[in-house]
Amino acid sequence: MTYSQRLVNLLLGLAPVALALMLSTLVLIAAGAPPLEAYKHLLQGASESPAKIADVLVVWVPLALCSAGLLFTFTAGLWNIGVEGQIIFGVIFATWVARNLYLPATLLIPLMIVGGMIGGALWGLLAGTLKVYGGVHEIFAGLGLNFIAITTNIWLIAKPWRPDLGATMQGTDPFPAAAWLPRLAGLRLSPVSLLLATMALVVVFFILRGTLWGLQLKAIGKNARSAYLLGIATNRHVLLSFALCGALAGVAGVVQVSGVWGRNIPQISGGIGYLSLLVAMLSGFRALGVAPVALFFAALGVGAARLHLRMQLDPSLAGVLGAGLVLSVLLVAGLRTRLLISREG
Amino acid sequence: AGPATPAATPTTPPAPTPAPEEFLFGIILVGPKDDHGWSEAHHVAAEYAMERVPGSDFVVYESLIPGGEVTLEQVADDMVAQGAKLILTTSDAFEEDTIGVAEKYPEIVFINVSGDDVLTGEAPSNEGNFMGQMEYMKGVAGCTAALMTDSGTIAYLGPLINDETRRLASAAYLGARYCYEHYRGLDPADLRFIVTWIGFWFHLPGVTLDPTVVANGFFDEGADVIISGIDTTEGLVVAKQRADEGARAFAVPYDYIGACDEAPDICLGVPYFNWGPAYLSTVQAVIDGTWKQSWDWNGPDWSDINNLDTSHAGFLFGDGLPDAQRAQGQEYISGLASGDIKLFVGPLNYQDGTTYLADGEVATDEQIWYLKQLLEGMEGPSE
Amino acid sequence: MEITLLIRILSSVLANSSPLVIAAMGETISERAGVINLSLDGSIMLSAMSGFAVAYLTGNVVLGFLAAMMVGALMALVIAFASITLHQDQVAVGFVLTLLGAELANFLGEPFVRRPGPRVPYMPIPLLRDIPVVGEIFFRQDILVYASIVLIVVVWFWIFKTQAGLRLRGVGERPEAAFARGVSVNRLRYLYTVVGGALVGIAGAAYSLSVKLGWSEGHTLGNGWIALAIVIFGGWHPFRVAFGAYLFGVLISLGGILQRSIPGVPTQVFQAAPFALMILVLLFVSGGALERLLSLFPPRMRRVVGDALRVAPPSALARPFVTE
Amino acid sequence: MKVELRGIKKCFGSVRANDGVSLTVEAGSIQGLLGENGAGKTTLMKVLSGFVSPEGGRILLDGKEALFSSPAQAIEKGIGMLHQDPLDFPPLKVLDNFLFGRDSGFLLKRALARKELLELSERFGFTLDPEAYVNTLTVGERQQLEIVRLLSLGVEVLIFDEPTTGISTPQKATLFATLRRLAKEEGKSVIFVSHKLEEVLELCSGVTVLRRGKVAGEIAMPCTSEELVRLMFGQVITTHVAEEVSLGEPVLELRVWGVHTYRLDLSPVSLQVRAGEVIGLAGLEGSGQRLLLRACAGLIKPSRGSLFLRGEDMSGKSYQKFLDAGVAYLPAGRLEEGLIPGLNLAEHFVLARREKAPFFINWALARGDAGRKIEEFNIIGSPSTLVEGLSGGNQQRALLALLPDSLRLLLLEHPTRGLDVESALWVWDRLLERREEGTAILFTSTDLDEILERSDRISVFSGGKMLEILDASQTDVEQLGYLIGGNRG
Ligand SMILES: Nc1ncnc2c1ncn2[C@@H]1O[C@H](COP(=O)(O)OP(=O)(O)OP(=O)(O)O)[C@@H](O)[C@H]1O
Ligand SMILES: Nc1ncnc2c1ncn2[C@@H]1O[C@H](COP(=O)(O)OP(=O)(O)OP(=O)(O)O)[C@@H](O)[C@H]1O
Ligand SMILES: [Mg+2]
Ligand SMILES: [Mg+2]
Repeated sequence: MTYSQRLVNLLLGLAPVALALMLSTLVLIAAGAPPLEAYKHLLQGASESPAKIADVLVVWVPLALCSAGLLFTFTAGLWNIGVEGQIIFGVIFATWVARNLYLPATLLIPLMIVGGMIGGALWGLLAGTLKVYGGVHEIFAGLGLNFIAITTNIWLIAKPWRPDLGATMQGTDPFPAAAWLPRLAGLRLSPVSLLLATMALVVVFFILRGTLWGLQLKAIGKNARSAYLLGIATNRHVLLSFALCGALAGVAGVVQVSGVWGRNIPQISGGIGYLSLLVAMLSGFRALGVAPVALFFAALGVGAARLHLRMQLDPSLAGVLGAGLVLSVLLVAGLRTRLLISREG
Repeated sequence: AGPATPAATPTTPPAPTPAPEEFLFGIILVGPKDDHGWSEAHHVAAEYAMERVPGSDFVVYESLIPGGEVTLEQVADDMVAQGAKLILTTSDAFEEDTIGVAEKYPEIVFINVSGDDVLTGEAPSNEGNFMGQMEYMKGVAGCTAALMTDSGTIAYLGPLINDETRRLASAAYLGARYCYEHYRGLDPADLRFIVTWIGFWFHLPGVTLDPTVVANGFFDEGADVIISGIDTTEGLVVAKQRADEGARAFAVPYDYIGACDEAPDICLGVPYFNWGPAYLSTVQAVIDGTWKQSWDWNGPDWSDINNLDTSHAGFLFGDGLPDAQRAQGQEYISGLASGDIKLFVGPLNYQDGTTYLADGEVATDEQIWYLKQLLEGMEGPSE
Repeated sequence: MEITLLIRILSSVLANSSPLVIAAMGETISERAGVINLSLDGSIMLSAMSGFAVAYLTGNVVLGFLAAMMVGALMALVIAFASITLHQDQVAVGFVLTLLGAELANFLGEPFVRRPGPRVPYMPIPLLRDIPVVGEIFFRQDILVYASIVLIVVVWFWIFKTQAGLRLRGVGERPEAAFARGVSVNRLRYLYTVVGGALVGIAGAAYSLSVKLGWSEGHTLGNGWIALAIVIFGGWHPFRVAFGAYLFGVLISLGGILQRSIPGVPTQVFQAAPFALMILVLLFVSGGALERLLSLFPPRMRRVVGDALRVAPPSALARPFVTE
Repeated sequence: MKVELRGIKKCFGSVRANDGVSLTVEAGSIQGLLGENGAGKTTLMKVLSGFVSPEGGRILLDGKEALFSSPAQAIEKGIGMLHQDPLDFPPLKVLDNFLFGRDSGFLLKRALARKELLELSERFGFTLDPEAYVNTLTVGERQQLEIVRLLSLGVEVLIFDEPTTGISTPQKATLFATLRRLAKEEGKSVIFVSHKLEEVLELCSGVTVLRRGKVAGEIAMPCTSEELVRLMFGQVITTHVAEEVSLGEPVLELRVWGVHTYRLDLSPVSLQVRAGEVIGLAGLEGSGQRLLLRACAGLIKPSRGSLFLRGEDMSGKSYQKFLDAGVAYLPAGRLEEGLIPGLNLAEHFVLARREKAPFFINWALARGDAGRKIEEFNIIGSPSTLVEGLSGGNQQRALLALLPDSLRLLLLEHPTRGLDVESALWVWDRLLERREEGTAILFTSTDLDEILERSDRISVFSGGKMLEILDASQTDVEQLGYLIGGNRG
């Protein structure tokens, strides 16, 4: 590779970042806010103290879990937009375990995790079944099921799980202490959840890279008809990938409910499901990419809180930056292949 | 109203290191600070307190969604880091989280507005609760609606279903019954009072019913007055739209004193929270070091319910209410103030026909606070 | 009384569904040309916000609609560029734009939240408005509602009765053949995607300036997805698509009334109903469920019923066209 | 109109599809264009009809240089082409197809167009229903529609690219009559592209033969087929004569077995196939052969009757069970159904392995295995070559290499479609090796010669019916052609 080629590649690699920054700067100017100060707050808000960094990791955990799960469905060529609902069903199942089984933490927490995985997996399977046997595109199935999951959870919180005292739909009673993930002293971060997310990434990495099942999934994603003819049980694989993604999303739900909130609340999924789709896309659908990209998005989210507090700017700026970045990456990737073709041709 | 400049310039200058004599407090809002409803009422109260306590200032965090990426704890951390000594969390959806941060920062005072943790004993000693007594003002709202309805159908745009919202809707119904019977001389049994719950305090797309659609449905069903129980102003907006189209349509918004401004001519009045005095006394008490934990259900100042320095809840008549009816409304308020008119008084049945209050029985605070069902005569689900 | 209620509800449905109708027509023509504009939900949101903001600042509804149209067209242009010129996955680009549009709308729309602003004027049509029933339902509306009904007919006429419409269909069914017959496939695709996007933009402004006045965070969330599902349900045929939009309108409008008239059902059921219906209608028109339903018919009727209910997307939907 | 092509050049990457080709067609004549697969016939015709812009050379129409850069411009200049797969709009109606591309102003003038369409079809004896959807027409009818459409646009030169594949013998007779009429009575210039000698001999007044992108020779009619073969291939090809194979046990047995789908019903058939037997399925595309193959592979559930594989009733069993029982199916679209673009050869071999594989893949081993197969099957590529990077012939080789070693029943769709004669011979050699191992083979082809030559028995399909099972040695192309067209005479 010549020097100039390498330079071109570097520039193309940086171009999306520059484009996204340009977009958000324009947006900031349109909103009448000084962009530099905004970026400063964004950066500081995410990194100035160990507590802030721990906050970033708190957001990183569910994002990484969901994005890791999405690698299964993306590999199989599926747009599993229903992660949000799968998180919620993980929460619902875990909540049931926490409220109904009176066990010590060493038993209760693993059971909650298993329960969450089952809940998420079932909700994922439902979307998968609608896709495979009902012919409903997974985007619509997933999206519709997200809304249904949220309302189901709201009904549970408002009716069967309504606290005896206290009046509104604010959430269930706090779980018993045994159902709380242990936290690092003075921080909201639980080492257990960090471990879970890291493990998930490693396992997903190896499954997709090194196993026959991973290869078969990839084959389905690239050409399902050929894969079927080669003898791969495509339906079963697709369903399993939905279930696995749902299970990891369910774990994310457990982490949220027992590590962060300590009780079930109506909006517990908090948009992480949608965000994780962006993370998976930006990571190029690779487990190795998910960890840093999820960290970036988590930092963006946490930093945006500061932005709002100090500059009265809506935290949706973080979303603008994140989505803008993914869009820029898509556009630059397209431009790059175009450039290559026209140079060869 | 002329167009305002859409610049999002910070309303509060950043205060990185407060000088020793300065006092900083924080408010955390569940909606945007200019929602013309619940959150805006809190925001103006913070400004009220700030103006009256020299050297005080406040920071605000808007639209904190419980369960979102940004947690109350993070916001509180940041406010404490900025030097806030008092933090008000303005939704009972923040109850649990407020306990959490109150335990984390024992030297800071926290107020969870509309919560009851002090009452239930869950709150640490540095957390207090207060709430405005809205029931009577809702009664007035119901009264104005009854004074103006031609069709005999009044609609109540409800948020989610719980004790509080049931009692507010029922209070409105009782006010409407009273005035329908006593000022208009009509049989209250003929009054239709329909309630639809959207599912939350404001519209969450895909999760709640759309209040705009519900409000339109009310008018289609024959209602001509909408009493809003939600935090936002869709009821008023739709009523205005219908009135512009030539229909008879009125609305009674909620929460915020300025809520009528959006459509004054069809606004019958607004039952509002006046948080200013409570904010002021709390700020002052914290500065003076005299603050003590309490659960306050602050009522109106019956000598002048619209005295912004003393009354915690009020009712401001709107331009939509003609003078004659306004006088009757005023009469009703006076009756409530003097105690001649009781709002929750028997005989009253629950919706399922069981007795709530026997004949002549006046409800206790507790009976009002924990209302288990809507009242007989109201149409709409109780659960 | 019952009949008045019905008339009033139908009149409301007609009005409330008009943005859905307009957006679904826009999507229909861009998908007919072979391009999926998946960004609908975000496009509607951003254009609703921009339309309201401009109308609010200028006091002029028409300017608001123009701005919304431009925003919708611009979003569509990004999709067209990314998919037609750069051959990127339409679903990926559309999905990202959905999120971006929503976030941008929420961020830039902050200063306009819950401001009272101008609206599309109510315009009952003299004489016609007094026709019993029909007049009450159809001719006591604002201009936007009339426009949305006219649009259905215009789109149908355009697609099936004009030469340009034939080209549009050809480009989406078999671009190679259209090219062989002198059609600039990609130019047409750009054109229809952008025009479709402009319609989506109008739909956005229809919310904030007519059906759901004003702006608030997430003002129109979810409606774009429903519009997308309606296009599939409608089999890319304007009349059937419109039928789908009104069907949803009825369900959404009845939510509040049903909550009171069907006691014992959790209120949450009605809140989630539009999305449950979305899944159900797609289940209905898609292969699996329909085949099972058809097998209930006697064999001789299967073909006829199947042809009437089965929908097939334009053959070249989402497939880029490359000339040799 | 007299057409002259002078020194046309066109390359695709390193392939010189046309390397200085010249060709002359007189008005009122039918010129044949002959050549083996990949000789460059289609490319040359696409240059003439504006689909492909040449890198060199000139086009003269009636002696005047013509320049055009799109098919529409070519049609304006009077040149129209009928593609092998008619380039029309299957989901649209005949009338709309006819109208498409004619400038008729803002509105579609359907009444006018219908009249013209009916008049023109009548002139040629076609029966086209303007309201029918094109996807319900046969390939022959779609050709007729294209002819009528191009004529209505005032085309003077008509190019037919392999028009006889996929149509029945009676339709072929109609087509030839039409071509003659176009040339003789209407004075059009007709170019007839084919690689079938007898058709060219029957129809054309002159023939140009292409080989590897160059003109191998030009002959005026009449001439002998030996001369043409020599020009096409450079030598006379001796066709492989199938060895007598003794047939074994019955492998496949169908008992009053029928398939129902939305588009097509296959009426019940009974059939017995024995080990080592080759059965050719003849018929127009969409007549039911493909359905039979897919149902025999277990991909479609039959609506009635039963299917036995070596005596075992397979009714209701899944596709996987069929695979386990030694059935393999090779569809025609290689990159759509068969190979997986985006995966390399080594990955394909791992996926295709039928025996139980360990959970973790040993990539070193897998690459070694792939290397061996690649060598064995003469594939030009390496274990890490992505399949979409292979040439068509090599893709076909790869598909054959992916087949399991021991097979009972091999179902093939167009096994040599798009392959040149030599590659096709290689493919059949491999298939016949299988046959000697006792594998029964069912295959479809549009090439009746191939079917006649390779099969033991031939079953003919028409409109979803299996008409007859013939002994290959007792029939000829003529008889097959008539059966395919639905006639029994
Ligand atoms: N390429 C293909 N060609 C034909 N049919 C296919 C193809 N791919 C999938 N199918 C259909 O998928 C269905 C079964 O898929 P698969 O065997 O992968 O899943 P499964 O879990 O075994 O399903 P089941 O539970 O129905 O047995 C079959 O009915 C088959 O028709
Ligand atoms: N679009 C293309 N891209 C790359 N190579 C091409 C393209 N079109 C044709 N070729 C190559 O050019 C050569 C000539 O192809 P052409 O289609 O003209 O052959 P043909 O004589 O029509 O063959 P057949 O009898 O199989 O139709 C072949 O090697 C083919 O692979
Ligand atoms: Mg060819
Ligand atoms: Mg199976």
